[in-house]
Amino acid sequence: MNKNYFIDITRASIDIEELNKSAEDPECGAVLSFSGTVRNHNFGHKVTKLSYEAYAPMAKKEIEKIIVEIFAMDPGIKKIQAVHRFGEMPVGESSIYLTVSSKHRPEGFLALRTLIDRIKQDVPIWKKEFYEDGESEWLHPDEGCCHKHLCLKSYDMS
Amino acid sequence: MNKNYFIDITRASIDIEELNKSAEDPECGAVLSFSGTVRNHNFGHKVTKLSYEAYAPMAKKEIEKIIVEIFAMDPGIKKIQAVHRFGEMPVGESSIYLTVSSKHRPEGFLALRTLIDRIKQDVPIWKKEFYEDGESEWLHPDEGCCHKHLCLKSYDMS
Amino acid sequence: MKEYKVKLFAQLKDRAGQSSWSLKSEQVLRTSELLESFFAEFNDLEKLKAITRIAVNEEFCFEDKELTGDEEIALIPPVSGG
Amino acid sequence: MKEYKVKLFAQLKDRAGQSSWSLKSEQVLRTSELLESFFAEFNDLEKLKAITRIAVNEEFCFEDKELTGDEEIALIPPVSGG
Repeated sequence: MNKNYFIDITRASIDIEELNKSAEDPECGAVLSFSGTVRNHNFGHKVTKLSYEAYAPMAKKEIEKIIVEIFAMDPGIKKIQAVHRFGEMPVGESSIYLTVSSKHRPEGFLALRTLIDRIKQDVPIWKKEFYEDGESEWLHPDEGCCHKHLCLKSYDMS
Repeated sequence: MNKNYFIDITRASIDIEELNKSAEDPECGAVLSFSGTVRNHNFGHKVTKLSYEAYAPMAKKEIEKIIVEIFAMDPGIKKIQAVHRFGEMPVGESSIYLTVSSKHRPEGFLALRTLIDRIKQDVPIWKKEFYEDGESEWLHPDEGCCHKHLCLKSYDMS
Repeated sequence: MKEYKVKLFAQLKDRAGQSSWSLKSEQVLRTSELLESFFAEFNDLEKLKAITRIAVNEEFCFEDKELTGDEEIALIPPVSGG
Repeated sequence: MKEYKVKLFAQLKDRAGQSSWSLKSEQVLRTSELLESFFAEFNDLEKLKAITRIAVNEEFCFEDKELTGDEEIALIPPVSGG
């Protein structure tokens, strides 16, 4: 294996079986995975469909930065894979699938948690939910988004 | 779904694909999995083969107790699956596969970590490693095993 | 006269009705000025104004900086991937 | 005379050369006495003596208790599953 990580931002449905297979490593005692799927309800609305928009080249770069930082946290972390799907998809399918292969489990848990938390904070991908009543909405969490980067919050906007 | 958990202690190789499929739940935004595999090295010895012995009926009961406790921790935890393989198996195959399906990810991470930690502490299954040099050894961790149950450590053994 | 072209995504794109927005200026612009100008033009995007980030050449800015107009610039409203 | 039959696993089983061990006694035995007797007979299992648990009817004992001899009893050396 030349590279110890794999990143993909793709319109295709995620091949989870393939990712699980390539997560295996004879040096690793623990393989952890996270699958993010869109629930059928959000704030009481029934979600019928959803769509992700991605600034794909930047998303890939941001995920790469996160992964490099995670590898630096603990030498027991051996392999990381992160695939994010975008475009329209039905409720219940994986929008994101992450794997971490590590020597022991503590560093694996830490790495996987850090990976998903950081992706949700810093990777330029946006979710739009479509509801039963015909409405749709972009999700823009109000917090946790500007912790260290430039935005107008940092300035006096009066 | 009648039962929100599944436990199996089996000689067969673990059908990970099937477990991933049944871990999906339209109410759950996060599906986490843990795969434990035996590494090819332990304390400098090259491991060629391994074997797990299980006190299967008790192992199943203990895992069930752990799962019931985990469900009580957080209502966001919706489904748990735990499969432990025993008997001989080659290095690199999964000896244990766990899944947790939860509404959101924080309770999912907590549940999965608790599940594997408690299994490693309290479930009567033992690993025997076979080394390249023809030696073999039962693994009996020295600590973390008698935290609350009766053993002679609790007594004056003089 | 320089034209500063800015990529838009998600709600910003929907609101502007197109995937990019541009601002012409005689002067050198700073990233904060570009942010200000965009949200002055679309002043109903109140909720996103303070918390939208700006990316230059596919990297978030950590500090305000001068732009030449030759960069790939993008406005990044709070993300919701995962 | 009661016979207390005890299931053995892993290293305990290997050492005893069989998957169960039994102790005959005129008196009612307690779980701690059974543990003591086993490790007195196999006194080279020093490392496991203090940290082996006992299970009665497929449940760990939380406290020392009397046995009737009709239970399913097992000695549980430190586990290493996962």
